[in-house]
Amino acid sequence: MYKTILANQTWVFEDLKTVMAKASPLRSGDVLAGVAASCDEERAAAKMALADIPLKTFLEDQLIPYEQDEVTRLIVDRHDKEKFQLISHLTVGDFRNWILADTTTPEMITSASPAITPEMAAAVSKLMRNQDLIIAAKKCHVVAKFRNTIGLPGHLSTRLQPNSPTDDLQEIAAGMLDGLLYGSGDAVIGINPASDSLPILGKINQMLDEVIQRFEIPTQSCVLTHVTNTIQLIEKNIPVDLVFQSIAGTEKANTSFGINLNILQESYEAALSLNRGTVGNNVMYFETGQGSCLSADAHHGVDQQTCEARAYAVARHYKPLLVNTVVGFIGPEYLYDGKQIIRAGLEDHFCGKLLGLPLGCDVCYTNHAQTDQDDMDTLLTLLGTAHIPFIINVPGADDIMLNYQSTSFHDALYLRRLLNLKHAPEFGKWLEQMHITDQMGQLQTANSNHPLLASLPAGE
Amino acid sequence: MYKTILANQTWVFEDLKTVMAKASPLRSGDVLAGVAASCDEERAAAKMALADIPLKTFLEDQLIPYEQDEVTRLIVDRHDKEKFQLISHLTVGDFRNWILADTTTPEMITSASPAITPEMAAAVSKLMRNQDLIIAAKKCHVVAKFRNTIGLPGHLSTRLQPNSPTDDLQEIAAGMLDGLLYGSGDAVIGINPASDSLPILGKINQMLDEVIQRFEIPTQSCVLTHVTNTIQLIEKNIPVDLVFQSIAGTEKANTSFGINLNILQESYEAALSLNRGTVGNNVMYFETGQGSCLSADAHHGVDQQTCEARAYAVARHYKPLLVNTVVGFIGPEYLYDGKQIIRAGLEDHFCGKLLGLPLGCDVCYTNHAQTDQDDMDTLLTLLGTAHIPFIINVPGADDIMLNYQSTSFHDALYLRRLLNLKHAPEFGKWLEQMHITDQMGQLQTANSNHPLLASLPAGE
Amino acid sequence: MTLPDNWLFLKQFTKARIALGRNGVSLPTNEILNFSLSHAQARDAVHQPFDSDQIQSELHKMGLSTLTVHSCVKNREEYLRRPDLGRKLNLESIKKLEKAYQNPFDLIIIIGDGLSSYAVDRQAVCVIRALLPYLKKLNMQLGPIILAHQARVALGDQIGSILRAKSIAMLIGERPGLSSADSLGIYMTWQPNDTRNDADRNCISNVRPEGLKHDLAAFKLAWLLEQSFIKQISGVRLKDESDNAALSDTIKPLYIA
Amino acid sequence: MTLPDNWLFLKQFTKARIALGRNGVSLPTNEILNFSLSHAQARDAVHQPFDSDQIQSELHKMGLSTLTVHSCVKNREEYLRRPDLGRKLNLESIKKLEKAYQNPFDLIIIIGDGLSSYAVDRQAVCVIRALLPYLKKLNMQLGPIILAHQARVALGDQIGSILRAKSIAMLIGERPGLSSADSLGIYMTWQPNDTRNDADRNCISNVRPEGLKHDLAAFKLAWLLEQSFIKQISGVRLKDESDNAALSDTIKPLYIA
Ligand code: B12
Ligand code: B12
Repeated sequence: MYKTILANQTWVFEDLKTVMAKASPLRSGDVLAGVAASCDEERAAAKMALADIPLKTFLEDQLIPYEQDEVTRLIVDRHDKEKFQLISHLTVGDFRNWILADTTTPEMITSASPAITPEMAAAVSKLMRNQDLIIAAKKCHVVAKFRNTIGLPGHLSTRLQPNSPTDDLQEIAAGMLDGLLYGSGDAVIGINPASDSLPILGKINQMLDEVIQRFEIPTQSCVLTHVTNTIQLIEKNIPVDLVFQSIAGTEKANTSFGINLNILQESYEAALSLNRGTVGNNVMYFETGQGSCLSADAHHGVDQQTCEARAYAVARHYKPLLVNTVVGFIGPEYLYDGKQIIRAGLEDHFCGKLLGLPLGCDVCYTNHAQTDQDDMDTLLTLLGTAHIPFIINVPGADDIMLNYQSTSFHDALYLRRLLNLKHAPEFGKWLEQMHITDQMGQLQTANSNHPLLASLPAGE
Repeated sequence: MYKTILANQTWVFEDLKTVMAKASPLRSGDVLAGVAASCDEERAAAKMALADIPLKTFLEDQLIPYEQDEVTRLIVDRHDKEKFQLISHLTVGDFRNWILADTTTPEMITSASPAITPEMAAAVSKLMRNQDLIIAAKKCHVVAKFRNTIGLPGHLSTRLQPNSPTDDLQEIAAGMLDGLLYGSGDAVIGINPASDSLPILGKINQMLDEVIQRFEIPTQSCVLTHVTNTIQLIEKNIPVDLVFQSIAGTEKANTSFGINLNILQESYEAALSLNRGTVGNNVMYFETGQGSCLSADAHHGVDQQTCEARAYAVARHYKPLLVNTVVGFIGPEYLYDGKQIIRAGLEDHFCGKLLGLPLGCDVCYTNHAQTDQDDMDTLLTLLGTAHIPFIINVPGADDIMLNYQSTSFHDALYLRRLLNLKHAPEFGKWLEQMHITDQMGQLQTANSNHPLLASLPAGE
Repeated sequence: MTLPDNWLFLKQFTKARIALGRNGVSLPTNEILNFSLSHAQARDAVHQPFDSDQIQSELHKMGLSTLTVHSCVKNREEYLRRPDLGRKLNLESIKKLEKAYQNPFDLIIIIGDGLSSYAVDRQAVCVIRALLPYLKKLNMQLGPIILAHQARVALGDQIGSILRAKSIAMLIGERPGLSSADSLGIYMTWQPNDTRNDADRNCISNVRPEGLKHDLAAFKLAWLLEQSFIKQISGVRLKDESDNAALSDTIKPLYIA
Repeated sequence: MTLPDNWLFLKQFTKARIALGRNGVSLPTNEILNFSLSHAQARDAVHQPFDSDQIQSELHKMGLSTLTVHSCVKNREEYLRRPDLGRKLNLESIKKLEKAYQNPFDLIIIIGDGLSSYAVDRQAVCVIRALLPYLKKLNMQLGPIILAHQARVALGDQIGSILRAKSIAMLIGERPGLSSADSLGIYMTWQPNDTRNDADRNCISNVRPEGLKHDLAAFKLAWLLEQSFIKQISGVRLKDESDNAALSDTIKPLYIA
C-alpha cells in the first residue's frame, strides 16, 4: 500500500500498479481500463507516491506475476544486476534527477540501460514533463546497423512506406520512386501488404530486393506481414532483409498477435542466418503501440504506457534495427486526441531509447481520432528536437491502403531543414551520387530521365 | 460573395471577413463570436475560397471600414505601394507558396514586409499548417535594439518578470536576482505592478534602474502600467527605459483599453526624447493577445486572429523593441485548450514577424483553461525552433501576482540547451563577466557571496 | 514558385499522393487544401449512420433471411471510446438470436458497420452475392445474415456462438481514409466462441472496387473457408496460399499469379 | 545530484518560487511534483461553487441588506465559455432589482464570484467592514449589497444602472493562481451604464492578507470614490495618487510611502 498525505486529504493506493496507473497523464485507454486517476489531485498525489518508491522495488514487486507471464520472466531473467549498482540506490524521483543531471553522461545512461526494467522506465517517465522527455531522450544515444547506420546524433532516417491496396507492384514502385527521389527510405523500404497470401508476399519482397540491388541502395527492405509468414518466406529462399512483427507487452497480448518469444527467436535466428547486412547485423523490425494489451484484454490492470514499455523489453532481446511506436494508429479509445497522442509519442520515444532501443515513431493519426495535421507537425517537430532515429514516410502523408495519415516526404524535408538533420551517412552518400541531393545534402529536383525513373517493374 | 463548389455541396461566403473567419482553425473565441465555420468541411471550403483571393483585394475591401476605425486608416495610409509590386500579383494561396519557396530569401520577406497588411498576414497564416508557421517564421529575421540586440538568429532573449502582489521592492528584487543568476532578463526586466498608484510605480521604476546602472547590465527595465501613467512618470523625471502598453486591433477595443494612436504617439515621443538607449532606440513594449477585441465587443464580426494581426499594425508604427502575444493569458473563452493555445501562439509569432515585428511570446496559461505544463513545453519548444526573439520568464513559472503560469528560468535553460541558443550578445558578455555563465555560455552556480546577491534594496 | 516534380507520369500507376511538387521543403498550397478537405470528409464518414434496412431489403431480394442486432454501444461517441461494448450484444439482441436459433449452420455472415457504414453499404451485398456460388460448390449451409449495429470485429464471436455456427465471416467497415472511405474488411473465424482472439482469425482487407474486388474477395473467403473446414483451424496457423493453384482443393484461384 | 542554488536566504523576501536548484537544465523532481499538485488544486478552485448565503448572513449581522442575483450563465462550464452571458442579469434578477429600487444610492457594492468563490468568501466581507467607516466619513449612501452568481466585471454596469447608482464597486474573484486561490479584485465605476467599458473603471487588485490587505484596499477604494465623486469621472483619467498624502482630500493615506 502506498500513501500520499496532503493538507486536506490522504490518498491511498492499493499496490504498485495502482500508483503507476494513477500517476499517468490522462488518457482514454486508462479510463477505459478503469485504472486512471479520478481527478488531477489524485494524479498529483500518485506521482508524489511514485517518486518516493525505490527502483529496487520494481525488482521485488512484479506488476504481472513471474509465473503467469513470459515477458515478466524475460525482464527478470535478463536484468543486469551488476550494472544496476549504478542506480540501485535511487528512488524513481531521484532517477529522474539522475537522468537529467549534467554529471550523468550519455555513456552512463547507455551503460545503465540493461539494468533498467521497462517498469522503471515507465515510472520515471510519468514524473517527467514533455520537456524532460525531450531532453532526456536526446541524451540517450542508440545506434543500429544493417546496410547503413541509424540513430547517429544529428541524423534522421525515414521508413519509406508506399503501400498499395491491391499490392500492385507498379503502384508500390511508383510510390517508392517518389520517395527515393525525395530522399526517403534510409531506415527501411517497408511495405504493409494488403494481402496475407504467401505468393503475393514473396513477389513484393523480390521486387524491393531487385531495386535495392540494382541501384546498390545502402538500405534494407521489409514486408510487414506476420512473422510466421516471414519464416516461411525465408524457408522458400525469398530475399528477406528484416523480419517484422507487431509486439505487445504481455504474453497474453502476444498470444492474440499469434506470437510468443520462441517464435520471435526462431525468426531472429532465421534472419541472422541469411547474413544480408553489410555494415551490421541488426535484423529485426518491431512495431508497438499503447493500447494493444488492453484491446486484447491482456493488460492485467497495468496502465497502457507501462504495458508499452514492456513491449520494449521484448524488442531489445532481439537487438532490432528498428522499433517504432505506431502511436496515433491504434485509435481514440486508447489515445483520444492530439494532446494524448503527442504525450504518448514522447513517452514511447524516451522509454524506448532509455531501454537501449533505436526507437522511431509513426507520427500518425486516424480519422476517428480528435486530431489533425497540425498536431502531427507538433509531434514531428518535438521528436526531431528529441533526436528521434527515424520516422515513417508515406506519399503525401496519406496511406491509401492502411487508411490513416502519417508523415510525408515533405515533412521529413521540413524537419531536416528546420533542425539541420542529415540522412544515414551511407544513404546520404548514395543520394549525392545519384544526384538526388547536392553536396550540401539539399534536395535537387531529379530530371524525368533520372535512372531510377526507368526502373519501374513491368505490369502484370 | 465567395464560393467553393465541391462534389456534393456548394459553400457560399457572404463577404471577405466571413471567408477569413470560416477559414480559421477552430477556436472558442470565434465560436463565441458566432463567426466560426459550422463544420470541418465548411472550414476546408473557406480555405479554398480564401486561397483564390488576390492579395490586392485586401487593399480594396476593408474588413473594418476606413471611416469607422483609425487602425484601418493607419493600415491603409501606411501601406507601401511601391514594395507591394513584389507580391501584388499573388493570391493568398500563391503568397503562401511565395513565402515558403527557396527562391524567396529572408531579405525579400523583410523588404516586402511594409507592403503586407495584417489582413494579408492573417489570411496566409490560415492556409498554413503548424510546420509552415514554424519554418516561415524562422525565415523572417527581425532585429531590435535598445541596450542590447534582440532577435539575432541563433539567439533567445527573455523578459524577467518577478512580480509581487504587494509591489514589495525586496520581493521584486529577490525574484530579479534569482532570474539574473539564471541568466534571464536580456529582453527586459519588466514588472507588472499590482497597484495603479503613481508613487508606487515610480518607486519600482527607480529600483530597477538602480540595479541596472549599478551593475551596468546591458538590458532595459519596464513597469507595465497604463501608458498614461508612464507619460506622467516621464514628466516626473522617473527613469523610464521602455513605455509599455497593451494594444488591440480595433479603435473601439483600444478605446476600452483607454488608449488611441495619439496617446501612443505622445508616449513614443516622450520615451524617444529621453534617449536612454545605448545600442539602439527602439523604446516601445507592447502586449497583444487574441480575444481582446471580442471581449470589448469591438471585433466588427472579424475573427480574433485577424484582429490580433491588426494589433501588430498598430505596434509596428512605433518601432517597438518588444512585442509579445500573451496567448494563453486571456482565457478559455478565446483559446479553450492546449491545442488552441499552441496554434494561436504559432500564428501570432508568424504574423508578427512577417509584419516586421520582434514578436515574442508569453508562453502561458491560466488555471481555468484546459491545458497544462506539458502543452507549454510543447509551445515553447516549437517557438524555439521557429526562432522566437524572446519569451517571458517568471520564477518557477508561477506568477504570484498575476496568478497564471508562464515559463521559468529553467525552461529558458532547457530551450537554450536543446537548440543551442545564445543570449543577446551584449548581455551574454555581461553574464560571462559576472561569472554567471562560463566561456561556453553554460550556466554556473553562483556563490552566496556573488556581488549581485549583496544588492538587495533595503526594506520599507 | 512551386517546383514541380518531373515524374508526373508515375501518377498513372497509383492513387497515392505522389509527384506533388514542393515550395522549398513544403507542400504546395493546393495540396494542403485538398488534404484538409479530404480529412474533413473522412471524419464525417466515421459518423455516417448505418442504414441496415436498405441492406436488409437487398438481401431479402436475393432470398436471404436477415436478423438485425445491436451491440451494447448507444451512440457513435460511445462507439469510439468503448470497444468493449462494441464487442457485446445488447440484451434484446441476445434474446432475439437465441429465439431465432434452430439448428447450427456452417457459416454465419455478419455485416457490421464498424468504422464506416459506407463500406458495408457499398461492398457487403456485392461480396455476399459473389460468395453464394462458392458456398453452393462447397455445399456449405449459410445461416441468416446478421446485420450488426455499432459492431467491433469480436462481436462476431458472440453472435456465432449463440447461433452455434461452425464458422463466421464478419464483414466490417474499416477506418475511413483520406482517399477511400468505403473499404471493407472481412474477418473469418473457425468455431467462434468467447475464448477466440485475433490470432484465431483470418483477415481479408481493403475490399472495394479500387482495392480487392468483390469477386476476388469472395473467392479468397471461400478458399479460406474450405481450408478452414478441412484443417479445422483458422487464424495465424491457416496460411493463405489461395494465389497458388497447386495448393488448392475445390476452390481454385481465378487468376494465376 | 541536484545542484542547489546558493541564495536560499532570498526566499525570506518572497513567496515566489525562487532558488529552486536544478538538475542539468531542469527543475528538480520535488519542484515538478509540487507544481503539479498546486495546479490540480488551482483548477479545482475555479469550480468551487459560490456560497452566497454564508456571506449574506454575515452581512446581515453587520446590519447590511442584501439582494442575490444571477447572470444568464447556467453553470460553470458555460461561465468559462460565455463571458457575454456573465455580463447580463437573468430576467428574474432584473425584475428583482427593478422591484427593489426605491431611490438612487451613491454606491452599490456587488460581490461577484468571478473566477474564484474562495476569494469573495474570504475577502469580501472584510473589505466591506473596513470600508464602512470611510463611507460614513464621506457621507456616502450605500445601497443593498448585491450578491451576484456567475458574474463578470461588467455585470456591475447593468446592476448599477437598474439601481441608478452613482457609482459601483464590483468585488470579484480573480483567477486562482498556483500560490493563491483567493485573490479579490475590486473594480470601481462612476455612473455605471451600458456604454461603460474597462477604460471607465479603476481597479484595485490582489486583495487578500498576503497581497493588498483588507484595510488598505478599503482605504484605496474610499480614496478613489472620493476623487471620483469630486472629478465626476472614473477609469484611465482618474489617477491613483492615494499613496501621496499631498494629493488627498478627506481620505488620507494610512501610511506615508
Ligand atoms: C488497427 C489495426 C491493427 C492494430 C490493432 C489495434 C487493436 N485494437 O488492437 C495493431 C497495430 C495492433 C495491429 C496489429 C496487427 N495487424 Co493490423 N490492422 C489494423 C487496421 C489498420 C484497422 C483495423 C480496423 O479498423 N478494424 C475494424 C474495426 C471496426 O474493428 P475492431 O474490432 O476495432 O478491429 C479489430 C481487428 O481489426 C483486429 N486486427 C487488427 N489487425 C488485425 C490483423 C489480423 C490478421 C486479424 C485477424 C485481426 C486484426 O484488431 C482490432 C481489435 O481486435 C487494419 C487495416 C484496415 N484498413 O482495416 C490492419 C490489418 C487488419 N492488420 C494487419 C496485420 C497483418 C496485422 C498484424 C498481423 C501485423 C503483424 N505482423 O504482427 C498484427 C497482429 C494482428 C493480430 N492478430 O492482432 C493486416 C491484415 C492483413 C491480412 N489480410 O491478413 C491489415 C489489413 C493491415 C495490413 N494490410 O497490413 N493491427
Ligand atoms: C485578464 C486580464 C487582462 C486582459 C483582459 C482580458 C479580456 N477579457 O479582455 C488583458 C490582457 C487584455 C488586460 C489588459 C490590461 N490590463 Co489587465 N488583467 C487581467 C487579469 C490577469 C485578470 C482579470 C480577471 O480575472 N478578472 C476577473 C474576471 C472574473 O472578470 P472579467 O469580467 O472576465 O474581467 C474583466 C476585467 O478583468 C477587465 N480588465 C482586465 N484588466 C483590466 C485592467 C483595468 C485597469 C480594468 C479597469 C479592467 C481590466 O477585463 C476583463 C474583461 O472585461 C488581472 C489580474 C488579476 N489577477 O486579476 C489584470 C489586471 C486587472 N490588469 C491590469 C492592467 C494594468 C491592465 C492594462 C491597463 C495594462 C495596460 N498598460 O494596458 C490593460 C488594459 C485594461 C483595460 N482597460 O481593458 C492590472 C490592473 C492594475 C490596477 N490596479 O489597476 C491587473 C490587476 C494586472 C496587473 N497588476 O498588472 N488585462
